[in-house]
Amino acid sequence: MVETPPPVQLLAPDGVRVAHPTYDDAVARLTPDHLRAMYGDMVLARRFDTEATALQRQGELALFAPALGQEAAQIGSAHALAPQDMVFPSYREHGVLHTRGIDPLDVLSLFRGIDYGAWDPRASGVHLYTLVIGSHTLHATGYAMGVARDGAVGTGDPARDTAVIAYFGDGATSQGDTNESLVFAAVNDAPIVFFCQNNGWAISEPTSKQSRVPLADRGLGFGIPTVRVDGNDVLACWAVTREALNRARSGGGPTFVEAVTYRMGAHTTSDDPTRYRTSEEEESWRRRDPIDRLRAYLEATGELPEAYLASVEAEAEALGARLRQGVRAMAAPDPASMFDHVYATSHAGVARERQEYLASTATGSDR
Amino acid sequence: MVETPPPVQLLAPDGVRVAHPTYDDAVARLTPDHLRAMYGDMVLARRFDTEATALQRQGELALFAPALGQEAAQIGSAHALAPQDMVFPSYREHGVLHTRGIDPLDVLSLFRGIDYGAWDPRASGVHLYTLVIGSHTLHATGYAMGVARDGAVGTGDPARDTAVIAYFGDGATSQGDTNESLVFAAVNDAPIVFFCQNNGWAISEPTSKQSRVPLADRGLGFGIPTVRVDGNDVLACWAVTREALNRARSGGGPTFVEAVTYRMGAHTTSDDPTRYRTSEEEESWRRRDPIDRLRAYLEATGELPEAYLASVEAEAEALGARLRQGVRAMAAPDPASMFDHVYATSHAGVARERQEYLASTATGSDR
Amino acid sequence: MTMTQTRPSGAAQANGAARAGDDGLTTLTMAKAINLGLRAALAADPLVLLMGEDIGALGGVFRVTDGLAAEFGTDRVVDTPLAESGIVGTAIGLAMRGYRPVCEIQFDGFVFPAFDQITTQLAKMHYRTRGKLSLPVVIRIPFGGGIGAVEHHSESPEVLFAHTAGLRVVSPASPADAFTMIQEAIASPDPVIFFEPKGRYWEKGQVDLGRPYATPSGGLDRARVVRRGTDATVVAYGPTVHTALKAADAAAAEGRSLEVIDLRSISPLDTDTVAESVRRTGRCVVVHEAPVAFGTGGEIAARITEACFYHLQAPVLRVGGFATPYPIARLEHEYLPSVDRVLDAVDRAVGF
Amino acid sequence: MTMTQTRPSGAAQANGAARAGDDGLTTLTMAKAINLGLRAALAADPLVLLMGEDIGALGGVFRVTDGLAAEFGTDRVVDTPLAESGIVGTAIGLAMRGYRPVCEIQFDGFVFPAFDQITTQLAKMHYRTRGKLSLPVVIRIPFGGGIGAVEHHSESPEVLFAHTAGLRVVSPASPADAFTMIQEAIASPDPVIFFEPKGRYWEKGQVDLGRPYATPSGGLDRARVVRRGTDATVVAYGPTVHTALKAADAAAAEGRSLEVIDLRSISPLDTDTVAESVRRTGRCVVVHEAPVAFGTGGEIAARITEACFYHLQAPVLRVGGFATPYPIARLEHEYLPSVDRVLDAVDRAVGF
Ligand SMILES: Cc1ncc(C[n+]2csc(CCOP(=O)(O)OP(=O)(O)O)c2C)c(N)n1
Ligand SMILES: Cc1ncc(C[n+]2csc(CCOP(=O)(O)OP(=O)(O)O)c2C)c(N)n1
Ligand SMILES: [Mg+2]
Ligand SMILES: [Mg+2]
Repeated sequence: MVETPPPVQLLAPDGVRVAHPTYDDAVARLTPDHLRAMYGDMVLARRFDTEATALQRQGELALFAPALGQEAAQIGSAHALAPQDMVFPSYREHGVLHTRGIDPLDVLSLFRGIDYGAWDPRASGVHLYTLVIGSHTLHATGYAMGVARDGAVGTGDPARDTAVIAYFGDGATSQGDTNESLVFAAVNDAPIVFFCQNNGWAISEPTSKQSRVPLADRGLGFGIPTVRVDGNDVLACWAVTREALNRARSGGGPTFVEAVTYRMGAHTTSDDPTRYRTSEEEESWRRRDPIDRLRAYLEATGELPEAYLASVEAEAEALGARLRQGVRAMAAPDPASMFDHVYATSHAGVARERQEYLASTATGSDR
Repeated sequence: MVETPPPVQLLAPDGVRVAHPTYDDAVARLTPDHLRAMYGDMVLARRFDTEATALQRQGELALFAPALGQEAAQIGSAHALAPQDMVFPSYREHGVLHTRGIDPLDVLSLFRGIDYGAWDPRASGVHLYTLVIGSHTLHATGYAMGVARDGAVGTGDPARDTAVIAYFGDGATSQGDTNESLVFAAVNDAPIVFFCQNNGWAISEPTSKQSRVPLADRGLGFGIPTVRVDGNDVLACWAVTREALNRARSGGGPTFVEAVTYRMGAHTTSDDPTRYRTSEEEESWRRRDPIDRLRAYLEATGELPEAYLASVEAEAEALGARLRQGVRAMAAPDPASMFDHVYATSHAGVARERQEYLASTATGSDR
Repeated sequence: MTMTQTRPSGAAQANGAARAGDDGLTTLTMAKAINLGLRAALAADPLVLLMGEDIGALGGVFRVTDGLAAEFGTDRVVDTPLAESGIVGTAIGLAMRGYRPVCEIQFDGFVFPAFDQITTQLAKMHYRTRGKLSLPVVIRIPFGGGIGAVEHHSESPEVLFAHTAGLRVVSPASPADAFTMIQEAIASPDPVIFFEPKGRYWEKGQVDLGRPYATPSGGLDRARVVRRGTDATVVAYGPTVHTALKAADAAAAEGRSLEVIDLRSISPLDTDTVAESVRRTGRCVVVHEAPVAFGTGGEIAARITEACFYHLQAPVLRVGGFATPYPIARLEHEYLPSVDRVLDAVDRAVGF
Repeated sequence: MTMTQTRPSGAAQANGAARAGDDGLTTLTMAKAINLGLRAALAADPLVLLMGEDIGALGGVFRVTDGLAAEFGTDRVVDTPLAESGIVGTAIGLAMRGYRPVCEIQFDGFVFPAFDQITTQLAKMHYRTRGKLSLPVVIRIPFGGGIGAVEHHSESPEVLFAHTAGLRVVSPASPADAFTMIQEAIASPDPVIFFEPKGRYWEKGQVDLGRPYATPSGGLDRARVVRRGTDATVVAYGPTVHTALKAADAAAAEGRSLEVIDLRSISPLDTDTVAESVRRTGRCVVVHEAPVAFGTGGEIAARITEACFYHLQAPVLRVGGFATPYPIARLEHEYLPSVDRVLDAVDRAVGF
């Protein structure tokens, strides 16, 4: 059997820096500003979660899927991306989207049921959320094969060399598609990072229902180099992802990353975790909170001045206000838009039904 | 990356016995009779191939998929089975079926296009051939889960403890289903042996189109113990499979076996391998012929008397005659049988169409 | 992504103890009726086995299997890995070994990864073994819309299975039928695709819990006239039976008499019951949530037109989803067949 | 398992050099016509990419891609791993990156592992991105029976795709159409499921190779009246057009005049062309190889009955496969719609 090494950790849960021969050099080059940017992004990502959850409770959203607890995995990995890189998220990567500059109101349009997530995949470098578990790992792999075809790897030009990252959960590793994506990525040396956020649960099922061995082993079975990382350690997530992305960009092919983290909240606002897990477990993970960890480190190194904290807090407040207002102000969609964009060119079947629909609403029903 | 050990080999290509710490004990217990039985089965399996190929050329079969060159992998593994074990073959396991006592004419009914392979899966302990690549690996896993549920593993009673074996090719390892079967088998500790005959080709695609690393690594990624075995060495295939089946029967869970062999013939009688591979490659494998290898060993140990060889030859002749006669004598199917067994209980849609069909054939068309 | 669609009150009711009234009937939600049907099957036959995602401790995202893992053990109510092809594929293997697996697909839109196993394997096994093997596998699929869900959670793919020979495709429309039909489906030696109208999970009806665990496919393939009428026949199944009945109420208020048929079974189609009705009424409207284009309504229309050509005063009309993907939740009520759209179709049929 | 279905002579013809006659037309098999259409697309647009199992060195099990890997390189004619979901899923990703992938599914029966990617992803992407992304992916599927094949090699699953909004579903019936339509399909910004009637691969017809690489969906969605007639309209597509034409010949000998329509496109359906015809003839028979039950014929019948109610002298009748799995090869000719079965249906329509 495979000997899985322990997860890469650069910050202990109490915020103390742990040395690591492979990654110390990279971390040394991180400026305090950069570290604070990660901290701020984690705080904002969490605020987004809190606000969206509240908005759901108030009936403004039909549903919400919180990323609470996964901030380090998401913000750390996303901070390693270059502008030209392409992200294929699952449906819980709000922190990644935030880091990529996507309007959080676009994300909430999905949960309000008025759009599918309205951001532009090309402009933002982030594909729309995919709700069918695992399907998007193949899209990411195909896109990465296209990147390689375009000659956008291994040129040595950091503005040109491109990588792809696919986010998915522990549950997703059981799907055929996810495994096929490993097959295609491996034989095509595709410039892709498979970033598995093992948050301990697939709705009510613990990871042990998907695998008896660490998920990191999975990559190895396909000949894909693998790293296991402490998913609540934002430094480690950044460093490990950076290395994997660099390998991809330089033509070194795919990497499989397992980030060991925890879904601190419910699966979605419709879920009730008390039915399947203990509060002790939740509590033990609360003590490994990713934000607290970086905060402790920055405080210990004296890099978290009051003024900065205040500005982050203000930014978070502004975000909250913007979300509360923005969601309520979202325009109701035009019913006839239902018939738009089924095809890029005209289709007689859709055209006829649209016409019939418009006729029926124009004349109005007599009932 | 994984360090794949070299394939287990107990007989060198020239028939010289190679020592192996793990398997020597088991092999020592093989009697000359048993070795000869394996030899005879390989010869008969090859004769079946030759005859069926000839029958296809004569137009008696619509198609045939030869197993030429894979006799050791099939006969060796099948000789390790207990009567109560269950086999899930792909579509090329004629040697396995022969060893299990299935009437070879049943197999040819499929290739003649008059049946789906007429043997009884329950009575024979062999499921029908599955033509959709990979699908049956899940059936095998589910069946094995059922075996465990029935308490038919780990009782210590050799007549009761049961294992399942699933045969599939190198190409099949890329299918989602095959990988999902590894997931389900692993988490359920299912008593199953995944027996991958890596015969070098999936129709025209070499194994390198499916994986950059040995297929044996695949099992490890799912936490399943793996063995790589020389697939042209019948002793090694027997010993390795026996060990894996024993593990399964005793409650030790699944094993993944990669048998490295070669498809010496065409994919099917419709295929033309000259379009995609060299005769040098074919020639180099001909020198590793599995039957020659065991024959050399038995001759060297003086265990292959003329009389035995003559009796095998006579048996092969009889098989050939039986096939030639039997295939030609196969009754044409009754057209109305097309409507039988769509459902186990009556279905109005089928009943109506059957009736209409019978009415139209009864009155006869006036054309 | 998945929503656990429990309206707080509904969930409470679904979990409420079932107690029969004086007439032997108990008022239950459809979710609870299915729950009790599954429970009866588990209790009656040790070979019955539930498998799916989150059906154990959680009791399923709709709580349809609530309490069953606690009662029968996680060995009989099995949380599987997250892989639908694996669920159906291993269920086939379990059925070959003698078990009667009941698979839950969490939502309609997630059945497609299992589509190959269902169409090429499950549906054909009895046929290709010439009857030597039967696969008594039930696949439960909560289907249809109207619950305000996100993408892939409101699909109606029933025609894809009805077109595939070897499968039975059924859908209950009431708690009473749900309780009986799930047991009949489990008892059936044939594979059954069991479509549960999730938008009706929390509607209540009276159920006779005294009916024993069913014998093979008693009435699983029979349509039922659920309301008598004379002016037109409205054919529906699953979630739209309710809509059709409401339309019939509204029509009655306008002096028009609609006959409503609950198909219950889509494959086989009970065309006799429909044809008998249409011969009386002369008009037929088919209502389903799935897109009209190439949907089940086409088959019904073609078949009924053949059977009732000289009785039809108007073509069979169809009301259903449009030829678009299922729309965003905020627009689903424009997409789903409504009472108004049914009545408009009846008007068109009458005025043809 | 797969058969490489080359009849020796047919293969030789398919590989024969194409040389135009004096009229600018070249006689080609359909397999060769598709081959040359693919070749034209590869030559015209560097973003066009073929991917599938065994399409490179082997040239595909039907030799439809014969010579293309040699001419354009194995980078543009790509042998993929053996995984259909992976083929379609990575094609989607490649299309997102700007490529125009043309996937080959080796046989109809092997498209189901890719069904999820096709229905939940490929079909919906343009819609859910509100038009921001188009996925110009073509999925070529050799379909239908009549070639004496083993299980899963003779299926006609077209209705499953036609029911799914967002896909175009087409099928050529002649070499000329095959040459043009494959190019139009590749040029289309929409995903196209391209069903190739494999039983007609080796039939020959005249092709105008001078027609340039197509502009988006010129006539990809138009039906064509391929034979004029007055007594009944026979609607067919793909492999059954040939059958319909032979039936029309036979009917003509008996003094009956059949109009034959080649639908060419199944989604969208060109109902105008069919309705115009049926209004003239008053009778309609639909012929396809797929099972009649819940097949495309139901949609056509329902739609045409609606459009032509007062013109129809008889119900629209359907001729097709039975509600059974595709049978063993030795019986397939009892299952497939034959000239006789078409004529019987016409008789029934006329005598209704
Ligand atoms: C194909 C498919 N099956 C089932 C579901 C329902 N579902 C949504 S999320 C989920 C669990 C996913 O777990 P994991 O992959 O670990 O991601 P997480 O939610 O923990 O981020 C399930 C079963 C789905 N969306 N898609
Ligand atoms: C799902 C599916 N896709 C494609 C095919 C067509 N096909 C039949 S055999 C084959 C190659 C199989 O290769 P491998 O698994 O190595 O088995 P082998 O034929 O070498 O024994 C292919 C592509 C199929 N039968 N099923
Ligand atoms: Mg998870
Ligand atoms: Mg092979």
